[in-house]
Amino acid sequence: MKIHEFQGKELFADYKIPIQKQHVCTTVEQVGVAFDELTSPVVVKAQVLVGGRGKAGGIKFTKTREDAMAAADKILGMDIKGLTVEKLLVCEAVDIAKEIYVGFVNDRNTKSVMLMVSAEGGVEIEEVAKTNPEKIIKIPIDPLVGLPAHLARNVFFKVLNDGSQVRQAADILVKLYKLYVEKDCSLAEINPLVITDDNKVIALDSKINFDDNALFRHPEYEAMADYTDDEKLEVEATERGLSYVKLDGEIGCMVNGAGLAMATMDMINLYGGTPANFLDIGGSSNPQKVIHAMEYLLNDKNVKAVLINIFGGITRCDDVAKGLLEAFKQMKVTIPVVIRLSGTNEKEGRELLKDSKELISADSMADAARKVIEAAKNV
Amino acid sequence: MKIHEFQGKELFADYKIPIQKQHVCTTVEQVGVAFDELTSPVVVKAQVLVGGRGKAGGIKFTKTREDAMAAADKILGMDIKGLTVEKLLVCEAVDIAKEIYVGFVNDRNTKSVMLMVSAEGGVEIEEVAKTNPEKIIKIPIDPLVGLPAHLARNVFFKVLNDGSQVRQAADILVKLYKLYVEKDCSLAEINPLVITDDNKVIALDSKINFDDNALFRHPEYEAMADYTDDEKLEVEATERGLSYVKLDGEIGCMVNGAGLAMATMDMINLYGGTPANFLDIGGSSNPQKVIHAMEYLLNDKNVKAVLINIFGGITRCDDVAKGLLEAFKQMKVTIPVVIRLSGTNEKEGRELLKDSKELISADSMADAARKVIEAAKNV
Amino acid sequence: MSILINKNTKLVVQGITGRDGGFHASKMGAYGTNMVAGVSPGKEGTKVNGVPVFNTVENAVKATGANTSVIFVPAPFAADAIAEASEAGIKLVIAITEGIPTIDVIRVTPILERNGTKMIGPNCPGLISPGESMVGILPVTIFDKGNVGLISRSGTLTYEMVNQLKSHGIGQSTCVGIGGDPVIGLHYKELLTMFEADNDTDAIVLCGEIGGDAEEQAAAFIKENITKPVVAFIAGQSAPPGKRMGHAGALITSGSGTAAEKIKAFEAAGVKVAKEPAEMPVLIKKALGI
Amino acid sequence: MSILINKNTKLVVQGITGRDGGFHASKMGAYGTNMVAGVSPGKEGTKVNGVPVFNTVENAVKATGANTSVIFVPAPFAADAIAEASEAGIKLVIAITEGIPTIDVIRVTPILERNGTKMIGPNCPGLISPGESMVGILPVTIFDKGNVGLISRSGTLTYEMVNQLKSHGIGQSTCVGIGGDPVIGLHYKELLTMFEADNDTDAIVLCGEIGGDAEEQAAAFIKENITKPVVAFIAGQSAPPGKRMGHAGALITSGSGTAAEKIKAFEAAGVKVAKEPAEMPVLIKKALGI
Repeated sequence: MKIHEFQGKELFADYKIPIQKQHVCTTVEQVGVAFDELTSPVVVKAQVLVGGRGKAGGIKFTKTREDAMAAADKILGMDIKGLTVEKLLVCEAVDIAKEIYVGFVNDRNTKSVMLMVSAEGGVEIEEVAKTNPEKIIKIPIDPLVGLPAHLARNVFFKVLNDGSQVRQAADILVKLYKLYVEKDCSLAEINPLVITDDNKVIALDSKINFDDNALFRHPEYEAMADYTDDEKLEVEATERGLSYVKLDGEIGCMVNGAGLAMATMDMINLYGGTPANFLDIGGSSNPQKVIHAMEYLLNDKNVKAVLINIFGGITRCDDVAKGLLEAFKQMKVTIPVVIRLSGTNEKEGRELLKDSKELISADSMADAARKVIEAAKNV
Repeated sequence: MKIHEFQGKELFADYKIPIQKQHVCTTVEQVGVAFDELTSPVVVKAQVLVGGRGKAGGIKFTKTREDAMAAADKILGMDIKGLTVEKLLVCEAVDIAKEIYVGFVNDRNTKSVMLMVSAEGGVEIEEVAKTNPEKIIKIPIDPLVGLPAHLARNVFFKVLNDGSQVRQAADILVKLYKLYVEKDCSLAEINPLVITDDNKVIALDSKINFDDNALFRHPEYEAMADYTDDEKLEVEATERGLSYVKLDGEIGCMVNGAGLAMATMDMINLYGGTPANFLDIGGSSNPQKVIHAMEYLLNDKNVKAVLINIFGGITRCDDVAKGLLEAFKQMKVTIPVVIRLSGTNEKEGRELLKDSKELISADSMADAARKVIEAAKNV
Repeated sequence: MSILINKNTKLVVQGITGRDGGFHASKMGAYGTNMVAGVSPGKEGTKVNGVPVFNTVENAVKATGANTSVIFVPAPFAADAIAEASEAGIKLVIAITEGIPTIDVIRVTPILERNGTKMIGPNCPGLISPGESMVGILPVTIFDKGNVGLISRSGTLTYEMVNQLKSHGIGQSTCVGIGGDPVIGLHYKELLTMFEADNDTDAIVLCGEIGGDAEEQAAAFIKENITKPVVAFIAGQSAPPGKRMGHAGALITSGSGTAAEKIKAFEAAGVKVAKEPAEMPVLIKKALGI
Repeated sequence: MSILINKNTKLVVQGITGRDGGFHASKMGAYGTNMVAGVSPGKEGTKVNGVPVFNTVENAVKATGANTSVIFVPAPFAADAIAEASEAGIKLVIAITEGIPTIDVIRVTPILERNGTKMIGPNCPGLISPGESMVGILPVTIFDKGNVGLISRSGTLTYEMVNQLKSHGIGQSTCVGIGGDPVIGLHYKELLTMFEADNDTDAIVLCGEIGGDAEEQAAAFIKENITKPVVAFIAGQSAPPGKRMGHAGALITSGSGTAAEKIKAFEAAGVKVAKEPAEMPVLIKKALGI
C-alpha cells in the first residue's frame, strides 16, 4: 500500500525527522490561505501516488499569493500518468546546498532490510540504479541489531564531509529505520534528503509503501489509503479472499493459484488473445468465492469470454462446480465460459456441470485457451 | 530509582498489561469516594517504597465504606520500616485461583536481562531464592532477539497447565519485557501475577526500579520520584557531581573514588570509629565540588570530625586544596578535619594547606583514620 | 534418495488443531509421512488422528525426536512458531502459512541461521519425495516417483507441471514449492545444489515467476555449478508492472523483475525455457535423451 | 610479558577531541603508549598532539592498523562507540565512560562476542602494563614494572593498593581496573586465567567490592584453576544494604552481595584477604616468599 508524500511526512514528523512546515490543500482558495501562513517562496506539489510529478508539471515554485493560486488551479485536476490530482502539498521552498538519496527496502537476496544511500539525490533512483549502480551504497541491516548510529555515520561520511551534516543525517536515518520497522514498510525513501544553505538537514520528499501482509496489525492504515477505482476493486476482492487485478484485455480469467493464474494469462497471450484480468481464487473451497469471482468477470464490460482454469489441490473441483452453478442461478451469463477442471474431485466436478449449457468444457490449459479465444472472436 | 506500586501499574496500563481498576488516595475521605466507585470487597494498600507492607499491617481488605475509611485512617501516617505512608492505593479485591511470580532483572553474570518465573507467587521472592532456589526458573534473554512469545509460553507451561492462562500470561510477559527495555528498568516484577477464579490473568502488584544511569533519556521519571529527605540530599549531590549516602556515624568522610571511599569507611570502622557518610567527589578537579562536599559534611549534626582522603589520579591534590581553602573561607569550621593527600600534585596541595589551622595532616589512610577517631573523641 | 525429506523424516505439525492443520495432517498421514507429533498450546496429552499433541515444540522434540516441522499457524503468529521450531532443534521447517509480514520473516532469518535450521517457504505448498514423504498441502495423487527434481515458486502451477510430466510418464525425485513471498528460506541455488548432489535426480525443472532477480541469479549459478540438465518456465510474461500478482513476491517494480529478463538470462546461460507448460515434458525428455 | 596491552598495542582514542579524551590522550602518549589514531566524527584530517584524527573507527583501522580502542565518548553515545570499535575489527576495547545505561551494555555484549572483541569496563580507569603501555586514566607515576598482577573493580582504591605495594618495592606486570558497573566486559575469571598463563606474573592482587557475586565465583574459580598465589581485598564492609555506593554495581540487594560473604568465600577457598590496604604488601610478600 502506497501513501502520499504529505502522509509520509506526517509520519516523519511523528518520528521527529525534520520536514518543512506543510499545508495540505484541496482547493485553490486553501492554497491562498496556506501561502499567507508561509514565507515566500512557496512550493505547490501535486499529491499523486505515482512517480514523475515534476516532469509532468505537478510541482511549481511560486513567489506571490496569485502565483501560488494560479499554480494550484493548474495542478488540481491535472492528469498524471492516469491519476487525477485531488490534493496539493504547499510548503516553503528551501535553499538547497546539496541533495542526497536515502532509502530502505525489503531485500529478497540478502533477506534483510537494505539501506541505500546515494550522493545522487533528487533524481529517480531507478535511473541511477540502471546507469550508475556504483553510485548507490547498499548495506543490509542486521535485523537483530538494527541500525546503530555509527553505521549511519560511516555511510554518510562516504557522501558528506561535514561532521554536523553527517550527525544530522545519521540521526534522521536511525529514525527512518525505526519508522520502517515499526510501521511495517516495504519501502521508505527520502529523495531528496537536502542539506540547506544554513547547514540543516531536512526531508524534502517522502515515499513510503506499507507491507500489505502487515496491514492486520496497523488498523490506522485504512484511513490513509487513497485507492483508484480499480484498486478499490482489488482491495474488496482481497477482503473476499480473492486476488484480483484488472487489466484491459477481453478474456476474463478465473484460476486457482497465483502462478497458474499468471501462466493462464500468458497462454492466452501466446495463443493470440488478451487477458482482461488476473484472478486467483486461492486455495480454499468456498463456493461463495467462485460466485464473487464470477461477478468481477461479468461486471467488466471489456470481457467477451471467460476462461476458468482449475487445478484441484486444496481447491476441490466439485466445490468450484457448485459455486459456478450457484453463480449462474444468481446472474445472467450472456458470454461464453470455457472451463478446464483437473485434480482433486475432477470427476465429481465434471459430473455436476455436465448439463450446464453455459459452459464449454476443455481438456487442458492449451485446449481451454484455444477455445476461449475462438469463442471471444464470435461474440 | 524506585517507583510506587500504583505508578508501576499505570505503566502496566500503558503497555496494556491487565490491572485492577485503581484509585490513588491521600485522605480518608478520598478512600470513601473511591469505595463508592468500586465493587466491594475493596483492598486498601499502603504505598511505600519498601517491601513487607503486608506484614506491617499496610494492606487491608474491607467490605464496607466505613471499614475502608477506618483502614485508611489506620494506614495513612503509619511508619513502615522508617517510611511514613502518605498515599494509598484502593482497588477491588479479586478471587484468586493461583498466584505466580514473574520478574526481570539486569543480571551481572549472564550480562543479560534475566527472566525469573516461579509458581511460588505472592511471597517474598528473596525468601524463595534462599530456601528453594530450584523453584525459580531463570532464563537469560538474548538482548538482540528479545522475548519471543514462544519462549514465554514454554516457561509458563512449566508452572501452569491451562492453555488460555498460558497465553494470557505469555502476552503479559512479552509486554513487561517491552516495558522493561523501553523504560530502562533495572528490575520489574509482578508479584503476584494472579489467575482469577474466572480464568483471567491480572497483575496484582508491581515493583519497578529504573536504571539511574538511564535517567538522562527519561525526563518523565523526575515527576515520578518520591524521595525521602536523605534521598533528596543524595539526588542533589548527584546533580553536583558527587556521590553521597548519609549514614548515622560520627566521622564525616570525603574521598575521591567509590572504592577508596568504601575502604575509608571500612578503615574508620576497623579502627573503632563510625562513618557518618559515604562521599565520593569523583574524578574531576573542580574546587566547587569540594566546597559542596564540605557543606554536606558540616550540615550533618552527627559529624564530630571529618576525614578527607584523596589519592590524586585525575583528581589533582592542589585543586582539592584550593577547594578546601575556599570552603573554609565560606563556612565556619568548628570541628577537626584530618586530611591525607597522595598522588598527582601532592606536594603543591600540601604546600597550599600548610598554613591552614583547621587541618590535621596525615601520612597514610591508617594514620588519617587513627587521627580522626582520636580527634572525634575529644570534641 | 531424494532431497530434504524421506522415510527418516520425523514430522511435527505446528497448528495441528487448527482447521487447515488438522485437514492436511490427515492427508500427510494417509500418504505415509512419518508424523510423530502435533503442537497446540494447551492441548498436550490429547491426540489428533492418533498423533500425540504437545504444548510446545520443545516438548514434542524431547518426546518424539521430531526433526522436521510444518507450520499451519496463522500469519500473525507464524514467524514466532518458526522461531520456536528452530530454537527447539528442528532442522527443517516448512512454512505453509500465507500472508506473514516480510519483516517478520527477515527477523527470524538470523535465528534460523544460528541454529542451522533450513526453511522452505513461507507461503508455499510444501514438498514431496514421492513414495517416501509429503510435507505440506500437495495433492499427492499426481506425483510419481522418478528422476526429475522440481523447484517452483508457485503451488498450482507446480501441479500443472507435474501433471504434464505424468502424462509423459515422467516421475519426480523431489518436488519443492519454495513459496511466493519476497523473502523465503531455501531458494533456487541451495536446492539446485542439493539436486545436483542427489543420485536419484537426473534433470531439474525450475518454475519461476516475475519479481526479484532470483531467476537471473539461478541462471548464472546453473551455468557455473550445475551439470545436470535444467529446464525452466517463467510465469507472468503478460503481467503489468507495479501490480502484485497474487503472490506477495510476484511484482515487477521499476521495470525490473520482468519475465522477459528472466527468460533471457536462462537462455544466455544455456538453460532451455518452456513456452507453455505442455512444452515442459518435451524439453525434459530431450534433455534426458529419452 | 604482561596481559592485554604491551608494546604491540596500537591504540585508537574514540572521543579524542573531547576534554577528557584529549587530556588523557596526551598523558598516554607521554607514557609511551603507542597511540596511532583518534576518532572524532567530522575532524578527519586534523591532528591532536600529532595523532591523526579520523571520522570513523573503520577509517582509523584501515589507515593505521589499530587493534585496541579506548572510549572517552559521553555516556549516551558510548555503547554505540563500543559497537563501532568492535564492528571495525578492534579486538580490545577499554571503556572509560561512566554512567552508561546497563541495558546498552547488555545490548552491545553479543556484538562484542560475535566479533571476538574483549572489553574492559565500562566505568573503569583502564589498565597499565608498566614500562610498556597505559590505556586509560591511570596516574602512571605510581606504577613500577614487577611481578604482581592486579585486578580491581575500583579506580583510586587501585592506586592506594599500588602505592602500598610500591612502598614495599613491589612492582606490577599488569594492573587492570575492570570497572564498577553491574555489567562489565572481562571479569575476574578471564583475567585470573590470563595472569595464570603470564610468565611475568608471580602473584595476583584482587580488589573486590560489595554487590553481585563475582567475588564468590572468583573464589571458587581460583580454588579450581589458579596455582599462583592470590591476595584479595574487599571494600564496603561498612556499607548499608540497598544503597548504591558510588559505583552503579556497588549495591547490596536483598541482603546478598555483602562484603562478609565475599570475604568468607575467599577464605574458604584458601585465598588470603587483607583487612586494610596496608596489609596487602605484607601478604603478597609472604605469598611470594620474600
